[in-house]
Amino acid sequence: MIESFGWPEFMFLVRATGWTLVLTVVAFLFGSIVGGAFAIMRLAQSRILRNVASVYILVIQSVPVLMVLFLSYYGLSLAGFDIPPLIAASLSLGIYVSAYLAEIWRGSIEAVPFQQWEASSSLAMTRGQQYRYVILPQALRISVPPTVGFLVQLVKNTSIVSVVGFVDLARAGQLINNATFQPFQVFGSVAVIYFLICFPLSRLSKHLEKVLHVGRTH
Amino acid sequence: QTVQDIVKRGKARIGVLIGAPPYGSVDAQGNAVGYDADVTAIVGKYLGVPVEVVQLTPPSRIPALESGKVDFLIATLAPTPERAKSVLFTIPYSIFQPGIYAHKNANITKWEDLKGKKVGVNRGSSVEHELTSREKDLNLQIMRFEDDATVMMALFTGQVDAIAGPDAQANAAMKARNVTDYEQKFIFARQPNSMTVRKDQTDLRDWLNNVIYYIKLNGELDAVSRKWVGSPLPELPVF
Amino acid sequence: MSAVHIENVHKSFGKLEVLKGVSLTVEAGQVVAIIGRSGSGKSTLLRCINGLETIQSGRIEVVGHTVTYTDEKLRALRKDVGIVFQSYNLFPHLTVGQNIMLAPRITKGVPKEEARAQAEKVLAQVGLSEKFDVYPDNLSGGQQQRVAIARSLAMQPKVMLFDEVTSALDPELTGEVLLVMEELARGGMTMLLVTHEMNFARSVADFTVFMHQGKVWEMGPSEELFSHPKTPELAAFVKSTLK
Amino acid sequence: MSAVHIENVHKSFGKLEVLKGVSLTVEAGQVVAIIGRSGSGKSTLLRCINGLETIQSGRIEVVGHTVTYTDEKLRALRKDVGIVFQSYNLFPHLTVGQNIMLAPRITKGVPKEEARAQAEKVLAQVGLSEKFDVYPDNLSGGQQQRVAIARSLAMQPKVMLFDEVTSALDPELTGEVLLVMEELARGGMTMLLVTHEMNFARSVADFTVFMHQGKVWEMGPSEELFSHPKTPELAAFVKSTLK
Amino acid sequence: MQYQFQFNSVLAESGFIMQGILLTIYLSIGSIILGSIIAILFSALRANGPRWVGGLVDVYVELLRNTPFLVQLFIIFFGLPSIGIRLTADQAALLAMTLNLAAYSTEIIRAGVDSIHRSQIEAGLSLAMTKRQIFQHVIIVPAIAKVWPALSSQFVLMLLASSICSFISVQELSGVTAIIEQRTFRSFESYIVATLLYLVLALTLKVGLLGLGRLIFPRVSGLSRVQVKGEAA
Ligand SMILES: Nc1ncnc2c1ncn2[C@@H]1O[C@H](COP(=O)(O)OP(=O)(O)OP(=O)(O)O)[C@@H](O)[C@H]1O
Ligand SMILES: Nc1ncnc2c1ncn2[C@@H]1O[C@H](COP(=O)(O)OP(=O)(O)OP(=O)(O)O)[C@@H](O)[C@H]1O
Ligand SMILES: [Mg+2]
Ligand SMILES: [Mg+2]
Repeated sequence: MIESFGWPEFMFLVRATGWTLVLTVVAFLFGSIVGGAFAIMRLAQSRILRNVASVYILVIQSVPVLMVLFLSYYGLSLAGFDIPPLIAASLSLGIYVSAYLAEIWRGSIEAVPFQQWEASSSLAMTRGQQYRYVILPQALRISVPPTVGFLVQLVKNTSIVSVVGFVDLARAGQLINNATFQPFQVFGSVAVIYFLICFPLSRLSKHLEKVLHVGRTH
Repeated sequence: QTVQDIVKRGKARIGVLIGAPPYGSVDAQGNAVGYDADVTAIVGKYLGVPVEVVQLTPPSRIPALESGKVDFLIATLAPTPERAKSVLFTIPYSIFQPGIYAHKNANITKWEDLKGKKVGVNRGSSVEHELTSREKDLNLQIMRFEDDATVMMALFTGQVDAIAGPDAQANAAMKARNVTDYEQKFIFARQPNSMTVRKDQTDLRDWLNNVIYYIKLNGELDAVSRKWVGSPLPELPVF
Repeated sequence: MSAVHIENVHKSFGKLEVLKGVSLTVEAGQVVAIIGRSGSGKSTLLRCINGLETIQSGRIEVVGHTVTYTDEKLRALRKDVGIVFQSYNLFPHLTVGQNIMLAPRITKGVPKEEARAQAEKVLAQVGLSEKFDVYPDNLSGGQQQRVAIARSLAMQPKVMLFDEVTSALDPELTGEVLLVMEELARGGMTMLLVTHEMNFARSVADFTVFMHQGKVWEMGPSEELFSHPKTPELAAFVKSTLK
Repeated sequence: MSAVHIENVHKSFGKLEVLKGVSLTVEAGQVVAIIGRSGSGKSTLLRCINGLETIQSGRIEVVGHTVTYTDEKLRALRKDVGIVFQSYNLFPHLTVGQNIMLAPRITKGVPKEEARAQAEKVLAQVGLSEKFDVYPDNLSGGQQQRVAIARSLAMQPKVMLFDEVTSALDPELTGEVLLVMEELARGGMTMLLVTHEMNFARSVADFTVFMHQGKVWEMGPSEELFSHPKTPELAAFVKSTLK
Repeated sequence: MQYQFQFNSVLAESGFIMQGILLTIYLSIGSIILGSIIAILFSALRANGPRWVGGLVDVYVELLRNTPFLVQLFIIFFGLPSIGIRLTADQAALLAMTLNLAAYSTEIIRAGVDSIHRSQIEAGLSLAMTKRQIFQHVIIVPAIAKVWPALSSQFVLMLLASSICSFISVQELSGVTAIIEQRTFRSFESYIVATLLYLVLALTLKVGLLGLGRLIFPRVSGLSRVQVKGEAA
């Protein structure tokens, strides 16, 4: 049993950071795919698709992720769907991520001047071709900084996965503190590790913001 | 679900609480250790199948049980009548004595001395219920924290005047932090803890009762108590 | 067969009726200038011709295509009708060459080599051969506008529509673009152009159309129209803009 | 004492020398037009006059203020020198009235009632009395530009600088704005205006300055300058823009 | 698994839940108001103050945005007493939320301020305004109007993140439902009720902020929106 906060305990934190990173990456990838789909739906010509997407985004952004995870992991089990914790965590975080990315990306797509749509449709392109060759490449540039910015928040928000049994960085800190009662050393280390992950990402996002803003006309 | 079902499956999934030493904790490798973990190992031995120890947080204990993620809980839960409306409890397998802890200089020897004071407690515990029942009479300001470590932190930083908590945990905390100016003021109850099963697992509950009875007699439980609490197994009440 | 045939077209935005029964016929090879006050519906008319706006009634036929609002038909139409806007609208993430080659390659399946040769040709036509690999950002407004024209030309349209293509430009840069358009006119391209450059309309356009309050108010051979306006509205307009 | 006195001013952006020794004197009540090719330094010169750009050497004196780069001095200067830009730059979150009253109230401490009366007066001067409570969004470009002029006038400047105030406007809207400026000129305001409207320069400006390559290349009474350019550069410029 | 939902034991505590809701609202609205004020001050300092003050603001923003909220909460509640500042749990929660929200909002408002075109500043300068006057009268309102959607979602996120305050004994909505859950073991019922209540609160806040935006920024539609990076707590 852990007696005090020392090197092995610090390594425990570092190992737990692995889960934090894995879940961040998985949730982000999953969220990107779903979020991308919703971003496009949100801009679709069909009113029904647009409304479905807005309601989805609005609701997901308005409930605590912890609850989503909780109800999907334990609740679905009650209903007879037994999903492994990794899947439940990835799905819940991914759903959460998707709502935010959908919003960010919709904004980025809308930030492409509408004249670009007109110019490309005047050149006889199909809607798919317009997205593929004209709109998305431009939206991508616009979206990178806010997307990276969101990723920074995601790193910290993955801590909710402890409810399905993952010992991520935040949870590991809590466990060690429970055993050692040395909150300042333990949570100090936790904060430093988070900072070491998040700060470079924040910088990157700022850097991209600067770099990518050149190269836009009009 | 019966014991036979578990044996047939060839694996038992037992939920333990972690984050509440010395009953439930982890080692630096992240494995569950403590009183509950050792009892779990013994129960696994009598089941005769490998045990998957599922580590749980306080809010996920009951959902994990009810959703079938675990077969039963050995998770330091106090059998209160209100809770028993939702789940079934075995006879107790551990016990601790919740007491009031405060600064040495504080003149507290009985409940009345806490009048109007701020008292910290773990919000997930049955001790909290005990305090709440006296809240009105004593005009207590109860502060309910996330877990025992946070409760102790509140005491040590002076954010509460006193705390109510299990003796074993309070002692462990004071020892770990090497604090000498806090002490136990009085013990106000005995809190036995039970293993927990779902409403429909009466067969399993009976079998677990049997195991508890058995390991009380053969000294195995006493050894666990000596190892983690540091004292012989006290008399455990039964129902 | 006429290149553009517009018959009693009505177009409203919500309650605002912008085109109130416009009829106009342009023969192949003709150059027609459209002039008129701001808000008279000139841009809207051009945009209706290549289907960027939906009309409420009337009929538009362009080089054999009746304007119909299905994606298929619109794309077919737009392969034959080029349009150039005031605000260039180049694709900023593509080089000049890529801007020009993109549409022929993906909408007509022109092979890469051929598209390239074609792009070089139209770029030479607008006098910008050396800018093939440059990004639009690094071009002056006049150069960007010429690339936009080249991009349209690369689709080998039968009709070109120009909407005030010089009004965002300095007088000097304007010159460059007008030169290209004159060249095209001489080459026999059917062209409809909305313009504020009366002198240009006068010298290049075979016919000039004066739009007023959503209607073709007056039209005729350019020289005649300018020198002998029949309606008081046109007379006032000519006077105010030549001031 | 002259209203604006510029003496051998040099101004560089990094390595690029934009003003290469400009000298110019404008007497009170004079109207001076500045013309020249894009990039010749016209805007930069105007911006130097009210201290928006820092000069490297030379001296600028405006109605008794020597341009000095301390916040205090610059503010004092700017209370006497109004500038209007091509891009209006109205404050979008304020109504027309608030736009006009803001600066007098906060920089000169003019009481509310007085500021209001003053605002109504200048708004009437530009012919937009009825737009007092309207937001800039809801105005046409020409109207916005007139409000921008009114906003400057409300500071009761002794000198007004105009930088291509009509070049973002349609020919028709341009007319409105030029009218206001003519009115001001008649009222005796000292004005320096950068313009592409040669006809306007010709008819309103007492003197015209032709800038070329960062220098005052040629200057003189407007009519004379246009009809008898002395340098080949001005001759070419006049020709190209009057085309 | 046949699970019988029984909401009565949870709903029996509706008075207790109501207290939690009120505290959540109090903390959220309080931190939104205070956090916004601080954020505006910080933005002003960053825009006009001395360089080193701007640098301090940057450090503050980066420190708070890149560390977990829980740690910030602990430092305020458990750490400050060691330097003689003792706050109640509710005060500590309000302070932590305010400081956290201030950091995020400062960053969001920065994007808005940056998006104000230089020509607006020049117009102010030309009208003899001081830098401070320009910030106050010309820049800040359109800047906030432009980032209002991003600010609003940050506010909603803060509302949801207020649940973390239950760690230090704050009996806001999630704290209250956790207590009820532990007493009754009606876990699903407790959490479903909590989730729905959060949904209602968040949607109400969102709609309210939208309306507020329309009210204080009547021109908001006329101003083009700006993209804002990272908008989650
Ligand atoms: N998408 C639209 N929605 C609503 N009204 C529109 C739209 N496009 C144009 N209008 C209105 O239709 C009328 C005609 O516009 P149009 O752009 O065709 O005029 P124009 O003759 O091209 O004017 P300009 O010389 O200013 O370009 C105007 O009153 C304009 O406000
Ligand atoms: N802030 C700046 N930084 C660097 N270079 C600048 C800056 N402002 C202007 N320049 C350069 O200075 C030169 C003169 O610019 P200026 O705007 O004064 O020209 P202008 O005569 O007003 O031209 P135009 O008619 O196009 O407005 C140009 O080459 C321009 O690119
Ligand atoms: Mg038009
Ligand atoms: Mg200029």
